[in-house]
Amino acid sequence: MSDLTYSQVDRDILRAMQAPGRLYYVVFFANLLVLAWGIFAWQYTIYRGLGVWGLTHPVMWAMDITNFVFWVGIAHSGTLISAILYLFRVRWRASVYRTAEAVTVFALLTAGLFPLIHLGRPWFFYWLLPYPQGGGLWVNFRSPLVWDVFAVMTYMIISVLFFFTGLVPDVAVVRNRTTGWRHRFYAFLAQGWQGTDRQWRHYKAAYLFLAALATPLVVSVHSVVSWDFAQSVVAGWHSTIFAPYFVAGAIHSGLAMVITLLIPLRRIFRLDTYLTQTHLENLAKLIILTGLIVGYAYVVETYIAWYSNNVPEWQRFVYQVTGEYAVLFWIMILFNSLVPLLFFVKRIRTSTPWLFGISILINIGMWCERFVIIVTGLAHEYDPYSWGLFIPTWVDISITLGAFAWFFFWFLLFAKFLPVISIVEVKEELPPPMKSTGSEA
Amino acid sequence: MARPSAGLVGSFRHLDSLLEAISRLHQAGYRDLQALSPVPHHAIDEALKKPPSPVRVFTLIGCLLGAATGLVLTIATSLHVSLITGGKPIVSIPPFLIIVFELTILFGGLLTLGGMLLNARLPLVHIVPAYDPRFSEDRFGLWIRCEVRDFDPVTRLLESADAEAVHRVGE
Amino acid sequence: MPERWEERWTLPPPMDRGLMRACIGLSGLGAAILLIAVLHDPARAWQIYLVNFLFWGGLAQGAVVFAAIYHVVEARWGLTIRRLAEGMAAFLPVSFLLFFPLYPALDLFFGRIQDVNPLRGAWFDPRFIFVRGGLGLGAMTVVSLLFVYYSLRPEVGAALERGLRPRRWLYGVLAQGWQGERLEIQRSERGMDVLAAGVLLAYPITYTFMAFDLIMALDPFWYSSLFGVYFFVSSFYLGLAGLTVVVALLARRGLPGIASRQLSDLGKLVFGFTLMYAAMVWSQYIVIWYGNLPEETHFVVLRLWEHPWAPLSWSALAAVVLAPFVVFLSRRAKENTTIMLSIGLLISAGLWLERYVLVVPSLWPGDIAPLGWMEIGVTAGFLGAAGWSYGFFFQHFPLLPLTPSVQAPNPAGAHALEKTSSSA
Amino acid sequence: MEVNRRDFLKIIGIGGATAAMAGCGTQPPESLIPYVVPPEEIIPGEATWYATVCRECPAGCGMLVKTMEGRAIKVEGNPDHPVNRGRLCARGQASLQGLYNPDRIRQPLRKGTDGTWGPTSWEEGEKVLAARLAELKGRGGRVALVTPLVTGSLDRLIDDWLRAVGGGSRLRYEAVSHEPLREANRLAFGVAAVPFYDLEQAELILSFGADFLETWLSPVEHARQFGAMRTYRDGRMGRFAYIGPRLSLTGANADEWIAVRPGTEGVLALGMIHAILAEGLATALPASEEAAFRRLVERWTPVETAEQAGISPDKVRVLARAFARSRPSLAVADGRTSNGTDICLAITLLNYVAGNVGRTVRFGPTAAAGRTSPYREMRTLLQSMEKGEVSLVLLAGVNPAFTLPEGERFRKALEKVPLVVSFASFPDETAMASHLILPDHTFLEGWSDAEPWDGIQGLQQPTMRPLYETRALGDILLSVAKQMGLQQQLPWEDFPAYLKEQWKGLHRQSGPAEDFETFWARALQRGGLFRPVPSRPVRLNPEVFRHRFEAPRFAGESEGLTLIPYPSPIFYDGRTANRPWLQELPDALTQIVWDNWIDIHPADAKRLDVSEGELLRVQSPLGHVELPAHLSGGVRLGTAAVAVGQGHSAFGRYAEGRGANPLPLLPAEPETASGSQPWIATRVLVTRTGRRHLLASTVGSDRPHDRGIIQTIPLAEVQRLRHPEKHPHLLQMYPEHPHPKHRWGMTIDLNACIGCGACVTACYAENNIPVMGKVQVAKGREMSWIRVQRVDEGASHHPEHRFLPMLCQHCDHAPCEPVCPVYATYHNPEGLNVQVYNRCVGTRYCSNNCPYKVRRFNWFMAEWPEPLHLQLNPDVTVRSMGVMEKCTFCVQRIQGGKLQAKAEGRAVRDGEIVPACAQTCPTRAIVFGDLKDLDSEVSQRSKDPRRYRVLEHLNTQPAITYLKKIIAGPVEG
Repeated sequence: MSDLTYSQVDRDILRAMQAPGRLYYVVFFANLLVLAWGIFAWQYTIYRGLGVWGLTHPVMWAMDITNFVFWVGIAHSGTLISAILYLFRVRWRASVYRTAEAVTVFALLTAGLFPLIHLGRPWFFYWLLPYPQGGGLWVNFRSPLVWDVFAVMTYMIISVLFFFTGLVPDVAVVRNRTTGWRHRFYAFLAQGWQGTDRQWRHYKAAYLFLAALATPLVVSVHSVVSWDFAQSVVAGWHSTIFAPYFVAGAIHSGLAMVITLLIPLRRIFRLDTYLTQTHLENLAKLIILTGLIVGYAYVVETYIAWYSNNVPEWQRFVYQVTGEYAVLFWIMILFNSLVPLLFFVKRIRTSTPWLFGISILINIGMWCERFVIIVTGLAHEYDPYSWGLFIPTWVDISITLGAFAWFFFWFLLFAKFLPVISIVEVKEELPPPMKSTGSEA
Repeated sequence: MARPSAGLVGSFRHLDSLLEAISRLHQAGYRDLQALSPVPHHAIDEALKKPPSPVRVFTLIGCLLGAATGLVLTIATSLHVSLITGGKPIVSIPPFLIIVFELTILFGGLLTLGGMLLNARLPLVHIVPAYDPRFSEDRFGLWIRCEVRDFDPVTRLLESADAEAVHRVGE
Repeated sequence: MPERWEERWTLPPPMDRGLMRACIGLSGLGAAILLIAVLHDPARAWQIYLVNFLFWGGLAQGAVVFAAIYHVVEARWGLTIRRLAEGMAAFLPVSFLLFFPLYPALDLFFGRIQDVNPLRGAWFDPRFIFVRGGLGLGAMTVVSLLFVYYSLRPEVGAALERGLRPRRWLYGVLAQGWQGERLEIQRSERGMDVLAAGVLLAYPITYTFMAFDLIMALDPFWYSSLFGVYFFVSSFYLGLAGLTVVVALLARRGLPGIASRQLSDLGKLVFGFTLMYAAMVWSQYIVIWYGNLPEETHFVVLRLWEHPWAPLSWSALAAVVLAPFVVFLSRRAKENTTIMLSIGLLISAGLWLERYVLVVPSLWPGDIAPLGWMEIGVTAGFLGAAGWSYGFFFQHFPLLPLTPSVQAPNPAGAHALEKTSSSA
Repeated sequence: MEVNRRDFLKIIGIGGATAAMAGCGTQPPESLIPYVVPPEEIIPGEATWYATVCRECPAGCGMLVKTMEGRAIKVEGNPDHPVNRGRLCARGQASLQGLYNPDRIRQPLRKGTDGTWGPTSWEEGEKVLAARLAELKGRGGRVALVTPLVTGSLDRLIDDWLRAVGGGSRLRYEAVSHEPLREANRLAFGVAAVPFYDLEQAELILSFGADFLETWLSPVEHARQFGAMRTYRDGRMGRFAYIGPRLSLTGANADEWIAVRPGTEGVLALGMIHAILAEGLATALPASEEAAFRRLVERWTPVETAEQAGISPDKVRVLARAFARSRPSLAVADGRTSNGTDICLAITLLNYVAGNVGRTVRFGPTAAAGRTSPYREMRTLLQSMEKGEVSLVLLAGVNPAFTLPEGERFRKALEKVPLVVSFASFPDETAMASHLILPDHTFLEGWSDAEPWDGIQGLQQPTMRPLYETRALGDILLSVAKQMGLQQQLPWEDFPAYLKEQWKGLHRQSGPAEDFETFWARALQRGGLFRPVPSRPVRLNPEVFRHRFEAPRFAGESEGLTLIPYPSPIFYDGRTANRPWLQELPDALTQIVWDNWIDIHPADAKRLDVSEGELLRVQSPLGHVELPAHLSGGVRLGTAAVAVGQGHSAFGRYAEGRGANPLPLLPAEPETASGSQPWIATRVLVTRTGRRHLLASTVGSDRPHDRGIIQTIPLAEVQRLRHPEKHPHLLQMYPEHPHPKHRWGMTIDLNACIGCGACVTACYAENNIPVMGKVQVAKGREMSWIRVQRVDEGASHHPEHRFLPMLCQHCDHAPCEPVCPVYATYHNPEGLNVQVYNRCVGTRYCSNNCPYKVRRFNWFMAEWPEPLHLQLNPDVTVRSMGVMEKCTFCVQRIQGGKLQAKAEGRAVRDGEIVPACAQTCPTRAIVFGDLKDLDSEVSQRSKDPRRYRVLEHLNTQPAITYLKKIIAGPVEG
């Protein structure tokens, strides 16, 4: 990679933005169909009532909230890679962070829908926002759901800012090479960027501080999400380890998603020089870490369920392991904490097919994890008389698929309209052209 | 003195040539320089002797502002509504701190961006004449605002630091 | 940083003989006081012994874990600091041995939990705790020592080759099958890779169970699933704090390889873990506060709101979280050795108090916090033991490691490093 | 048949408009005197209460009807009425859904020659009837008039009328009847009557298959007595053992269940007499009789008895000893086998031997239940109809086509009758088989009176103007008579006039202390005339010693299971199966809704390889039905039980096509002695169909799972109880918050709760709770705000049921409140956990975080098919789709009570504010009040040492205190 020149970098990365081929259109419109179906399912829900979902008494949250947590989780890896690794001066982040950040933004766009979708009366969603309401009412700041509103909103705003800030110098490059409406579009995004020393100085400073702010933020967001459950008294939900456990889980799933997306991206746009095997390998190493943390959490949860001598706690655990949803539980154990251990083997973490396969398994596993936590906790609550089951209906499933389609809809647009790798940061990683050392650009 | 509108732009293949040019111009007493580069480099900043960015101050103010807002918002509204839920105190500080935290970050982020735009004079409607698309690709540019009479000496200085080309702008 | 390795031995050891003697004396005194205390008031004696056992063991282990992490992430910013951290491993075998005197106290500690839930009785049978504790700590100690051993081996061998350093008996043992410097450096790098991973895997497990068995179980009703994480994070934080103290002290003596940048990097790390520690405390507090379930709240309320523990807890929090957070917000503070030193000491003291407040209220029925000659004596004893073991290490081993080979792997690395440090 | 019903619905559709009109603000007739001070006119938004009588079963409970804007919206028991003292059962509570049933017959209907139904006018209809009667007049005996057990004035009018129109056979037919009891008493004492059983006084009750808490005689009355008898007082409480092959709800409330073979209850009683005499415990018995008794029962030595009854000899001796030693004791019986009379007789004698006759068994008052026509007469009518000897059949309020074992045959027989006139209010099986339907009022719309016990005249008055073009039976009869020119025999121009005439008679008897109008007004206000009746002494009839006791006979192969059909506690004999509230009310023992099923013993199920919910073919010599299996240890091995009441082929949308009716499986022979219909009379072969059937139940798991939700305490330990231990270490995160004025609270005594479910239905009625239907309930989406949880703590072959009414606990630290993002639920200053419907956005977090799982979510938009919507309580919001709801402690009543007190410038009185559930609870298990008022009953009760709070360890601090159920253990001798 170090034998690249600046202009070569420009050419390679911008190549990805040329007019798309047939495959792209096929995928895009197929995806659009799924999205439409999902939207229909949602409208049907609004029209008939939540009864068309599999929800019941006592399981009043299931796939809706599962999807919410899942997508918020996906978002996290983006910020990890773009902000945290930036602070830790990890060099290899340069070529992956743009895509990771895009994943963050789009995942949040998806996650943000579910608090809305899951409401019994979605047309009143704005009652959850902090503004003086009828009769001098405000939102209840003691409610974890309000924390959610603040956390997710903040997260969304900050990541969008971060995303576009990072884009500005790159877009300037694109601007210079386009004409017509494209030119105007990128010119707008570029905000008149020219790379004067003044611009760069303040830009770098701002970027650093945004990163510094995003880091605690990302930790807080999934902590808050975890507290939607931990603050309750539900056995299996009320657990102090949830915050770090969810954060790790979030990053775990996010990294997997990034790998899942990078591999085809790299293949299709022929970016192997930039997205090298080492990049993926490093991501895989991170996955080992998060996988271990998640595994640790599983073990500790189990130990405490036993240690606490708390009957509902323990019975719920037994139910989770043996009950109707046991399969999902074991999938979660297998895919989230055991399968990733394969990455200890260098041959596996350096082989693209393995990486791709395992990353998808982790995505599945993490979705199951959220489902298992939410549903088994509620299904076997304190009053055995009111135990119940959640059985998904076609609507539940359609909305879930629709959410994926919604995510890919944005991602597909991104892949064609914005540089999927940061031009500037890649250049920064190259040794600057020096007459003295004879290195050229 | 009134800032001269016209100026010269030298473009360089190499970073060190640029730095060279900067230091020579400085010695020659030209202060009003601006570098244009495809990538940031602290060497450039050091050469130009620019002060560190004040954006950090904006960030700090933003954070404090956010924290204050969070505290006021949560406490005031809760007192205003003043309904007991779950036997928790009307002013339940622990939950409120979470809101405070989020707003701290939010405002901090917003002001950071604001600070950057303000200081970097962005967004810019008109591209400065000195700008050349190659400065976003693989060339380094140096823009010297100076009186027309200084054009020749400056041009010479630039070329001595082997600038690829020297253009006149802003006439 | 001195390239020619001979110079490594010309540096003075961090502790002179006088200080060493003082430490040995101190530990002896401590042992004596402990003995008296046990005869006089065993409950009180053993609880403070436990506090110190957790504190000093955690300190040493935390520092070694730091060294391991430093190696795993291939950090390059302060080799000297890594070696100073490795030095703390010297206390680990001592700490391991100090676990066993606890045996007679175990019944004292776990009598209640056995009564509360007979089902769990077997798990908290003193003998069983003793065995699993011993095994866990043993394994942890061995892995840590091996890691340090691989880090030392090259210079030990090199020293022998050049006939430097008289203590052949020790070096002889350590340099078994020496194969020449180049090769050894590579071997030790590989060995450290594996063992660092070993340390990092063993640490959370061992320390989680230490937290559950030796602190949580002292209160038969209370439980918190995050407590294990909280404890090993706080021990690591403690390790960093201890390290900061040492580094700051040596920096004032002008130890090469410790410039203001190393200091400020270390400062950032400490700052980061201040936040981390706070997050761990908060994550437990908010959940317990909200749930308001008696079986959880009583533990927290007793410590935060009830006489006599409240003042202790709050001052601990102030020292461990508030002070470093505020101070380290400033960039310059992180480069000032005096500030670093005092913050390091403050955090360490705070964490000692934290351990004290975690352990004692569960065991001590009285309504006055027991802080007197027993406590001071026993603590002093541990301080001494930690002191002389650390001193011992640096009397024999150089302050600057030979591995990894000092020159950075590629210029781009150095380049990147400069770049970001300038922007930071 | 099918065709007809569809046309029917069409016609009902036509009637719709009228109904709507009738609903809105109809003024009740002036002559009505409300229960409280008569208002000048209806004040909008203010309730007017009318006293009347419940006619859902023959028990004749007194009822108060709350009307607003001229619509009846809630019924409650009449506190002044001696039968039920202000309480009602679920069936009574649901009577409103009879009144507002969307499937009611809304005007006279006539079946055309092509067998399709068409509307007709009253004039037309009555003309047809009058003409028919006229032409039959003098040809004698070709008219048959079948009514249920009608008492009081209407009963007399019917007789007079029948005589006047030329005579004919008159039947008072009740499917759930007590002829064996009456016959037994005739044999024993020469008194053909059903005596008064004083459960309250008894120290020990033995029920030989008498389900007195459900359907036997006067359930609400018995429940009240039972509750009182079971009250714990200084170390003791009344004991109760249940004897019979099936563990009924009544049995579930017993200390002990002795599962004897079907039909051997009498044997056990005789065996007990044997043992009592043998141990010389029959102290009250004159020597002469004692000898005779010895001779009578010598065969039934404990060993022999035990052998026949299938229990252990010791059990016989123990029971005998206990029964004789407890003074007084009481044995009650229900003879539903072929030897029913013998059983009742044996038990009567047992009572006599133990000296209970005259104490807990009193002749005076005697029950109207003793005046039913035996089933045998229905059979005779059936046969003569088939022979074509009957030319006119009048059917009023009976459904023999459903309740007779030969229902189908009865329907066919009706076809042989030239004219069948039905006065039915609903399109039931019998009405559909008639030619002309002249719909009667429901009892809430018409005048009448009822005399369940002699001396107790309940007065029934209309509570609102009739919804539809219906006419009271009495009026019809009189106007028909008029058309036949019978004025001189029947001079009254309408039934109310006749009724008043009758009451003038009562007025004379009661002595002219006051003029009739005042007397009448007082009667209307109080709900009737209640006079004590002296109990007549009776002497044992020596004939009885020559009585030969018979063994029960069963049709069907011996290897089959003995079928035990029993009247459903919810649907009685099926007459209330079209009430959606009752269909949605979980059966107490199985918690199944909207269905019926066959109870099979797990061991039998194993043998037959049958699993829960599998559809079974139940085959008797007389036919077969298909029923889903429910495995239950609540039936004796070798028996199978099915509830009667479901399986209607007609009777409206809510009743039709649910489960099957087991009665057609039964042999039709009447019991020889009493002429009653034996229900437990056949064995059935049960075979698998391989098909499965969804049994919708509201229960998740009915085992305790060590959660300590339903707590019990041995009788012996109650005395030793001090205040329950506080939480070992209660250090809380934040201080308690005060309740300045009131703190509404509730106590529920689990020792008194019999699990009848009256509270549930009362809550549905009061709070506009929607009915979800079987499919939704199966998904766990029932909307009940209060539920009676049942836990089975016994072994799988010998269940021990415990009941616990669960409703919102209105916690001080309610976990549901803080999690709501929009303050839709919070804790109000009076301690109520308030739910603000129009603020709720439906995040459902509150429900997830409610450990008691008492919150209900509106999954869909609730619907009330017209005219059911007329019943909605205007004081309670109807919740819209997507919001959460739950028990409010009937906040509308609390507000009302407080306003009342304020208006009268006084503090709220203890007991004047009562939520619907507490109000109707037959055993007063539920008590509501202000915990800040230390003298209030609720405060007193919540200090009871038996007190506990559900899930106390969660520190939710509920406002509801439960009192542990006392476990007395098996009866000891």
